[in-house]
Amino acid sequence: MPEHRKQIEALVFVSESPLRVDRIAEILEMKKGDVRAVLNDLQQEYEGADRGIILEEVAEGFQFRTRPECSEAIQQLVKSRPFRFSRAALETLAIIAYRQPVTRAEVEYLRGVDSGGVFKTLLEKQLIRILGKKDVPGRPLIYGTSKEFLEFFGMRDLSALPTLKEFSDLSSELADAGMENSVAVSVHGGEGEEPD
Amino acid sequence: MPEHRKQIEALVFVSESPLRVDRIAEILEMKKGDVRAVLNDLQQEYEGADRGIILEEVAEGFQFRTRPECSEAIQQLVKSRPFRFSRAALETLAIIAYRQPVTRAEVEYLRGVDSGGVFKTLLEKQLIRILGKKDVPGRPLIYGTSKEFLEFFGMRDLSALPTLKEFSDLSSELADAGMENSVAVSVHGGEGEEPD
Amino acid sequence: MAYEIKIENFEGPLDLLLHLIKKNEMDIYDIQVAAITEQYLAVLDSMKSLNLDVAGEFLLMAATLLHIKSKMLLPVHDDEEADEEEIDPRAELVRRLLEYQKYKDAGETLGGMPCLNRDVFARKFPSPELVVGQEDEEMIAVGIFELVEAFQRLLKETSDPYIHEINIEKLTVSERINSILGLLSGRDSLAFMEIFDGTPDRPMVVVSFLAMLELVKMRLVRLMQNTRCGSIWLYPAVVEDDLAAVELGDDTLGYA
Repeated sequence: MPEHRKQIEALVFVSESPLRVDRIAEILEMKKGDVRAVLNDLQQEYEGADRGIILEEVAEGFQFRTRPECSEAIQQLVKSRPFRFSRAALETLAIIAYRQPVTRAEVEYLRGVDSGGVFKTLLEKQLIRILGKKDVPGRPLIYGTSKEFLEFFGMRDLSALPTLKEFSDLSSELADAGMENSVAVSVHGGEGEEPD
Repeated sequence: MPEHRKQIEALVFVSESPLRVDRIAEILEMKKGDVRAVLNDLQQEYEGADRGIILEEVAEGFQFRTRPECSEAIQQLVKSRPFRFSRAALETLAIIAYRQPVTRAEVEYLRGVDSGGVFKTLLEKQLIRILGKKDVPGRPLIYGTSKEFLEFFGMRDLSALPTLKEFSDLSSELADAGMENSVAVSVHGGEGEEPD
Repeated sequence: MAYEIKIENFEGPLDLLLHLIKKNEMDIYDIQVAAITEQYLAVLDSMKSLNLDVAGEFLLMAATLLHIKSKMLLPVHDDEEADEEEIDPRAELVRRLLEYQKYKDAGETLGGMPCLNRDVFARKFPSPELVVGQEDEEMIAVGIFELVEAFQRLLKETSDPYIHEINIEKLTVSERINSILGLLSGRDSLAFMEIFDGTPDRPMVVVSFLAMLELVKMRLVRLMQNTRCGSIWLYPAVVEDDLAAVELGDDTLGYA
């Protein structure tokens, strides 16, 4: 029975880059030859069965990959991936949420960078919408958040957005009441009065 | 022979977060029931064999994860110190999980202590989230657990929370902090002698 | 029997009280308030003697205990019985203690569950199969908290308040155009942030930005970005004399 089979499989699985035999041997305090034997065994097992993943040996070590015939499905997955926020998108959305109705120039003024691309993405994702045109020279478009924005963040309406003050109140307490500190050393006296 | 078995395995494997049955069904143009059947089948196969990885249903999706008995080896590989919970954090998290949607004041009343710092940390770790504001005077923020919470504790959904024990008397099994050293890191070394 | 109590091991007054009641093997529904109060206060005293700050919550509970104790000492008047059933002054405290115990237990159960990145691990990096055509910008999961945090961070970084001021006449776009051209002369490229000395104020950034756009319009510079929201680079569009043309990638912005 090969030793540490499970551990070796798990190690290769969680490793972001191909995992070298000697690294595994070091961690599990095994002989390199034994590690390689287990890996070859695993490799055959994955190869033989009708699996979607295979264990591959590349120049730098061992790595799990998906089988080539699954690539089409994976491409579909990439395409249908839910929208994930970049920091820029989050920043822009935050400004629009709090400052609406707002023009793009105003957002860019606050962010200090061109935000055209981000606006486009947010519009495409329907998180923001054009509210109209501002009555100033140039008649720039003004933007606000959409119904989808509320849904995305699970808010009933915009008033559910915490004010900055509420947020600061929460933040300021971190300074003296960290997670690792026990409560006995914190000096806050506030006790909730709300019965349930 | 189940259809698209390989593809389903590959899709779950490459996904960064737990993959939902309906997304797989959409990508492969299959019925949700059929997808689930394949997944359950795969799940059993991984579970039964002497494998280092298992297929788990978490946060309303499927994800490959390593087996708990491999954790020691992996910790050596990734070298990241895992996030450690203080008792305060666990208590707070439990209250939020079972009583959501809940306000901070409600949690503090139950715990008997100010919990602002713990809330902030839990928010930063994305284990809890702001759900909105309560419709009572003062409109306090209300909180609930997040998808990350489910992922973190490996639960499919909130119904997978362990049943809350109702106590009609004092429990003798509960670890008693005063005698047995607790999870919480004590900041001060002080100790009290109790007169009898 | 005297043994140590580490006050900081208690999550709060309810936790401490639970411990004292259990230790004394009292019936939760028949707490001997006088005895418990005495022990509770003794623990608090020992904290003070060690110069530990006693949290407000602990003091508040002490007051509550003393209040209950005094109520229990009051003689029961016969005439009060008729109106309502005598409410045990301890009832609310007992209810809170039992409720607290319930969540303390639940917290311990949670803590004992296998958790991600401690007991079990998933692949938390994008598979190589997935990264085709992905922007290499950091992607983040967001909720309301992250949204507010982003806004607050932004406001902190912005030195002056969000007010349009009109006192920027001194700072003209044409002046900025000239100074940018000056900086760019003899160089292959210039980062947008390089055109400032130190930390620029808002009007300065805006005027510089306008100047930059003007330069693009005049086809004197080209702008490039590595990532969509990465830093902006300025390249001379017309290279002086016989210097080789600057290599421009496909990701040149559509400005030029």
